[in-house]
Amino acid sequence: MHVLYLIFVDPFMQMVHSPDLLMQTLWDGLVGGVLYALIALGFVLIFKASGVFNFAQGIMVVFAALTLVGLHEHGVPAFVALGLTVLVMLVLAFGVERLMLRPLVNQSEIILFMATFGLTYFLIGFGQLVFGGNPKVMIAQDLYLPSGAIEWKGHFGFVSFQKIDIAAVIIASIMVAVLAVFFQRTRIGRALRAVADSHQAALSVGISLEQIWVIVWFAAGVVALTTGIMWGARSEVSFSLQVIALKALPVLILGGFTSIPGAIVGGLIIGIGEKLGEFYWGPLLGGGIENWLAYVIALGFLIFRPQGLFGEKIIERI
Amino acid sequence: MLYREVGQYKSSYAADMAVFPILQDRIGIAVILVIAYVVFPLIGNDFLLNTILIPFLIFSLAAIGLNLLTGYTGLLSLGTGAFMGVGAYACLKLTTIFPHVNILIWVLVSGLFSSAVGVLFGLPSLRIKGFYLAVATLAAQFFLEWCFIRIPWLYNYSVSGAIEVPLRTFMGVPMTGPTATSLTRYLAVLTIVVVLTWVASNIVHGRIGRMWMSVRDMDLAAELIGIRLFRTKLLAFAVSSFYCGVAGAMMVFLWYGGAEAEVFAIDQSFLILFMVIIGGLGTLIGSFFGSALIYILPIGLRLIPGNFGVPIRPAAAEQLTFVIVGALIIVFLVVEPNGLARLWQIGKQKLRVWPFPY
Amino acid sequence: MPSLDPSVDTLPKLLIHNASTFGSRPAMRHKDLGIWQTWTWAQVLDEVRAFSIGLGELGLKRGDKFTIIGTNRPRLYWAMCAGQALGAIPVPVYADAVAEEMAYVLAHAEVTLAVVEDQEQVDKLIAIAERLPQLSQIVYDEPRGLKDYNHARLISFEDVQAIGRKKLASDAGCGQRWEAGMRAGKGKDLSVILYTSGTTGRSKGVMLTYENTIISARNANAFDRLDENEQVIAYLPLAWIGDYIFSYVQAFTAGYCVNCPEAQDTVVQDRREIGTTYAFAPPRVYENLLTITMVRMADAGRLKRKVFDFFIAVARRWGEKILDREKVPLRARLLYALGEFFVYGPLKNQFGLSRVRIGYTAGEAIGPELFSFYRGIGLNLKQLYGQTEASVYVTAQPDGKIYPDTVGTASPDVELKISDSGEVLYRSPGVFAGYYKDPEKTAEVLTPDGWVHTGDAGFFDPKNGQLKIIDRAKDVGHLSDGTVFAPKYLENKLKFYPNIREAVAIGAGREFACAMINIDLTAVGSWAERNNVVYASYQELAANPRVYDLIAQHIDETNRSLSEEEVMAGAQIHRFLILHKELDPDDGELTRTQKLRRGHIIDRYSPLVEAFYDGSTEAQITTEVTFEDGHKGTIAARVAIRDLKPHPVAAAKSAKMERAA
Amino acid sequence: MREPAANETALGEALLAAEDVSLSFGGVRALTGVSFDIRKGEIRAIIGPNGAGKTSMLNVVNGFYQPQSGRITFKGEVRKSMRPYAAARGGIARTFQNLALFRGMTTLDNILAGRTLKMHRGFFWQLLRYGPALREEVEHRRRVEEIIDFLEIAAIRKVQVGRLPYGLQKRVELGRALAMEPDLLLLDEPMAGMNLEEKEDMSRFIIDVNQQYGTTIALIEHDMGVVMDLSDRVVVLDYGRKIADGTPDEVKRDKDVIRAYLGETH
Repeated sequence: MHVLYLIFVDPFMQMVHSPDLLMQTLWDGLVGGVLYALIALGFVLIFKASGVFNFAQGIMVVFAALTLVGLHEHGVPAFVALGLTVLVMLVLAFGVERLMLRPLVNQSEIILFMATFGLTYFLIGFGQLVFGGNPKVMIAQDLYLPSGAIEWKGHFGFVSFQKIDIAAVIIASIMVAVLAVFFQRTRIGRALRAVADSHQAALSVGISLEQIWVIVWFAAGVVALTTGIMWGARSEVSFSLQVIALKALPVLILGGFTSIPGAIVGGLIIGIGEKLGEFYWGPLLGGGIENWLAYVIALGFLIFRPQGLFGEKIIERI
Repeated sequence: MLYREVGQYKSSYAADMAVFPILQDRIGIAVILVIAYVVFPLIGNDFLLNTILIPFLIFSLAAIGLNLLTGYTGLLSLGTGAFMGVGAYACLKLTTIFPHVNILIWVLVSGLFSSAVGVLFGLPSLRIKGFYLAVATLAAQFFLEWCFIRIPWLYNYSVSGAIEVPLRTFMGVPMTGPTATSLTRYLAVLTIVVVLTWVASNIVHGRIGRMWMSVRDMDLAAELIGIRLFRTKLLAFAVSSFYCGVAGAMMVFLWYGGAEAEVFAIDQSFLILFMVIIGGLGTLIGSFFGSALIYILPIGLRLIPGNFGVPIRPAAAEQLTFVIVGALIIVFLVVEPNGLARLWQIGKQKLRVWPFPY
Repeated sequence: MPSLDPSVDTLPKLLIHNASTFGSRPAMRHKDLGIWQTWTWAQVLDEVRAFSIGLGELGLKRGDKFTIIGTNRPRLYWAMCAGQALGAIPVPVYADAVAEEMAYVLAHAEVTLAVVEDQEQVDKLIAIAERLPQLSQIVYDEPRGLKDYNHARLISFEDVQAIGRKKLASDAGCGQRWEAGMRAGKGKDLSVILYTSGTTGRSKGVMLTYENTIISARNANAFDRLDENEQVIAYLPLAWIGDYIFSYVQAFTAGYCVNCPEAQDTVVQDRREIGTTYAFAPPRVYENLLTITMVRMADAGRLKRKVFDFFIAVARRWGEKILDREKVPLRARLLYALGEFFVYGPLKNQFGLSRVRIGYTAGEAIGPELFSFYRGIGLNLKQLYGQTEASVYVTAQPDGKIYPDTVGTASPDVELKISDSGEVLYRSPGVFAGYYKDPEKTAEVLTPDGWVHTGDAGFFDPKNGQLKIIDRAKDVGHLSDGTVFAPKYLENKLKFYPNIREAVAIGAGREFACAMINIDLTAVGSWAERNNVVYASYQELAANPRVYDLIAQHIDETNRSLSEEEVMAGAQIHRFLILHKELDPDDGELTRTQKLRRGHIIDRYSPLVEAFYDGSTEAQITTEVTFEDGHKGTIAARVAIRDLKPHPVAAAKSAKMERAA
Repeated sequence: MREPAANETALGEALLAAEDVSLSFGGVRALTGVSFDIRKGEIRAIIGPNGAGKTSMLNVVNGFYQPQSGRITFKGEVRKSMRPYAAARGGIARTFQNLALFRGMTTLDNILAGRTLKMHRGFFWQLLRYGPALREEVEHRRRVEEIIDFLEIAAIRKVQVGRLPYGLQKRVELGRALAMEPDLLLLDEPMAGMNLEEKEDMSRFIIDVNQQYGTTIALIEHDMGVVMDLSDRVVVLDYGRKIADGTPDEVKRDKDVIRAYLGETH
């Protein structure tokens, strides 16, 4: 009975008794979720346009952040380094298209998926070889990102909002808005949407498949860079981030592989869900359940709705 | 060129359906076995046995395990490392509780525990497939990893939180623990790998193998000829996890001699997956090729600069390995998506039809 | 004349003998349902006895004729023996014969029972049934598709055996009576009637006694030291004397194992699996293998092709000498050993010829180059000269005395002579008993003192004493200026080129020689692919000017080689054309054994022949053709004619044929 | 030369009966109240213009689709829904319009896979592939070889089916279905995309299967000539409804059928 009490009653009692802690947890979850959503977003971009399940999206986040910090360490001014990093992501997009996607065109999706594993390993090794393997500190000040915290005291208690987190949420929102405009309003954006439906349609708009691949990989690279800066500013820039980046996968399962709103909602659910779980139920299991909770949530979800939150039910034609 | 197949006729189905129907192949296998059992033990030093052959064999077995699931049944798994861990921890608990039973028996039995866990995490395959299933196996990976760290009972409450392999003897000869010689451990690993490879070959060449491949190639048609998809997939999870579990138990008991939970982290899963891909999905021999390439190549890379007097930091060598393995994976997928085994097959076919081109 | 031990003077008696001597050794194999099903001699006896008794129950009796129609399957061989055990005489018929031909032979032979392979043959027999009033039973091997047929006169092989087995089980004395009946057969009895299609006129039924074939086979076995360890593959038509002797009589006398392939198009693969030790094939088969080799090698990488060409050159230079155990330099020996590892061994392995101890080519003259090629890579290929009327063997080449342009010395027990007109005659224990129901024809060929006219012109080569065949005696003619014109000789020279499948030389009584060519679709097709020549059909490819260029080159080379030969130099080919269709047995242009029926062809294509000599550069031709399903149609074409410049004659210009003998 | 089966009129018992079957996908009606039966031993054709619901009907029969209403009686047992493997177990085999072979496996393995239901040796014998398990493999191999012989595909026995030309793949698929020794064989456009010679071969195989093994066959086919030659009875669907049912001659004269096919070119 006590166990049941601990699981089903006590956590909710705690929530009610100290709403400030609940608020704080929700906020932390929200910010984490936004970052998951950003990673998932980069992933969705690529999957939609080229059908590639890009396992390397997480490592691209680290790689972009590492490049930025590494360049700065070598004496490059912060905003120049930022520009150079964007350029690096463009080169990466070109490289991926030329050396990986083009030769593998018409291969099954599992082969392409495997190839992104290769890319992951390559980027891990290459990044470390060039910039060193030690964790680095994000150059937040140089990029004029705010630091410190806003504290909010109310009659219910005390909640602290890190300014960088607020900035992250704002920048992420802007990013999503820009992407949405890009997809809805521009010619290239419409072509990208067309290519998701049919490659022929894209060709009729006058954009080659190769160009589209470069564009989406570049877009995904810029998203990765943004994510990397935010995340790096919250903790540190190191390859241990890649494990966290894997959490984009359960996000995708919730949101569906092709839905941008799905990625955002999924990110928030996972982010908030795992923080709540860790904070209120984690101690029961000895803590650290954050590592797997996201997957279990996704798994449980899958069993009841295999097509994801926003996915359509696929009827198998025979 | 080397193949002379004149006069090799089959007068029974059993002979025709043999795994190696060509005489020259049977000779080749015999030669390999003689080298493995006689030549290597005679000439092998600790480095060869302990650093190259034992891990090569263990990784091969794990790769076979994953290949049964991914290559033969078409179910992608990213939880191999964790399933190996289940084998290792199960073996530790078994030999702790029953210290007098031969450790090699426990190595094999621990595979069964891994099987059970594999089946449990294979249950979602009822509803989901493809990449979605891969994520389900990731859940297994992280959940099990967490268990290995958070449940002290699993590692016998040792202070370090790591598995400490106790001394176990077989007919007076130390098999595990610090005093076991690399030769003893090599022979034990070799024998287990040879036997289990033979068993795997039996499975994939028989009814079960055909069922798995049917599910892989066209699940609708498989169902139509009376195959129950769910059961078949679960069986694949069970057998695959058994192999991974045994490989994991061997890894700790017959190679490392002790290990922390992070040995079974997601990186290990990826490494084995690479072996399977580069070796060739859906072939047993490919598992050996993949293991050789992915495991032995980096060792070679680390040795080469030293031998040529080029100074290279160990860390840089490690990073270079990542770069090379990553590039290799892409290059291989571009050149031959079906892996080394396919190249081997093409080469063999060329030898068979020599001097003709086809 | 040698005579036979009366206990083994017939084939059924030999079977009983073998069943007790070689009881558990394999007698027959058949690749069926994916594997080689094997029968030992004892099992074969069991099968044959059951079937034989069953046939007896169906009413087959001594002196009856029965036919065998089908491809090489154990049961059809057993059926021959089973009938012979009852004293009946098998009359095997070519399985690809059209109903018309079949009807003539079966009616002429008064066949009462037929053992056939499958539905296809049953259908043919049903179609001609009303012309065969004597045919009362059809036994089939393959039941597929026959289920709903009227079984009043139709029965399966298994059912006949079942009748036999039931009889054996129910009637204790039955087995003994059967054996006694079988023992009543004598060596002098008629054992088989083989209809030779012949190049002209109606088929003739060659009657052979047990003694004829058994002595002939025994001698051949001794000549080449064949014993029970040989493996042969049976793939030639059952109705052909060659197959009858090699796959049946020689196997029964030596006790060796006969292997039946899975299907006609898997023969090479099946031969390879079995690893035959004793091979027999008409030149066409060797030719095809070489063509396939060259076509496939053309697609090989440069390095591989270089290695191949180099070692083939080594083989051409030294191979035959090494095979004949002559002295060769050590360097050549080493090179040849390397070549054996890299090229010859694998090549023989691909064709399943690695274990062949003795390979014969017969039926037609073989191109010397072709012959040397195979000997060069270490295959002990030999020539033999034979006829149905001789139970095959007239001459054969002994080991170590092999020449590409002769057919060997007289086989054991054979006497040979050349008539004043240049025709080859022989006398031997294998000489046939006469043509069935045709004493007139018999008298034309068989002299009262036992000599047989072969109809072939030949002479003994003064260099080595071996027989050399020029052509059919009646075909050897002269050009209007008196130059010897041996059409077959020219045709064989042309056919050596892989691109030329068939050639018809014309010139008797005319002022110069001309040729009509059939290109080889495989070889020329592959050439076309490499040279970007587009074509949709045989006809289109044949009419292509670039193909004409290609063939002109071959004929020019042939002319050059002819110019160096004293006798033939005057008969160089002045004009040629490529026929718009492939010559086909169904149109009567070839015999069933793929020999040219020159007279018929010249009649059929007379507009083309005339065009040769009236100087036109093209001619219109319309021919009637028979399609596979038997219905007829016509095809018309304009065929181009090409001129060639003959080479200056090296030797005396007015050489006339020197009569040998 | 197919002589008319002597028992043509005696064909009695219905092997399968569909009664009032309706099926729709998200509002789109694929089948509306279709009823027909398949009698033991007959060759039954289902024809109709494109989109008439022919394939949907087959999918209902072998359990891929669950009809919203109506019922199916198979071998005297009424069923509302079943999974495809249950249909397989019950003796229904099937080939597909667009081929559903196991492309990575050889011809032999594909057909052997069709024997799965007939193989019973347990897991532990499979591990050894020795003794009973091997004997079982050999026994079924023999059976499969008979099918290979029957379909004249011996030469491609050990070729991966993905590399075979289309016509041969169709034959292998038929072989796999035959390996199940079905009571009812469903063929979805067995001759689609074939040339005349291949069609003739396939027709012969279908007739031989029907005669030699007594297998009941239901087939969908576009080539009207083939349908009229092969089948004993024909059911015609149009827009998911049955518009005619009877012998080929009856159906050919039917007004509705003529109307449905008017303008249709096949």
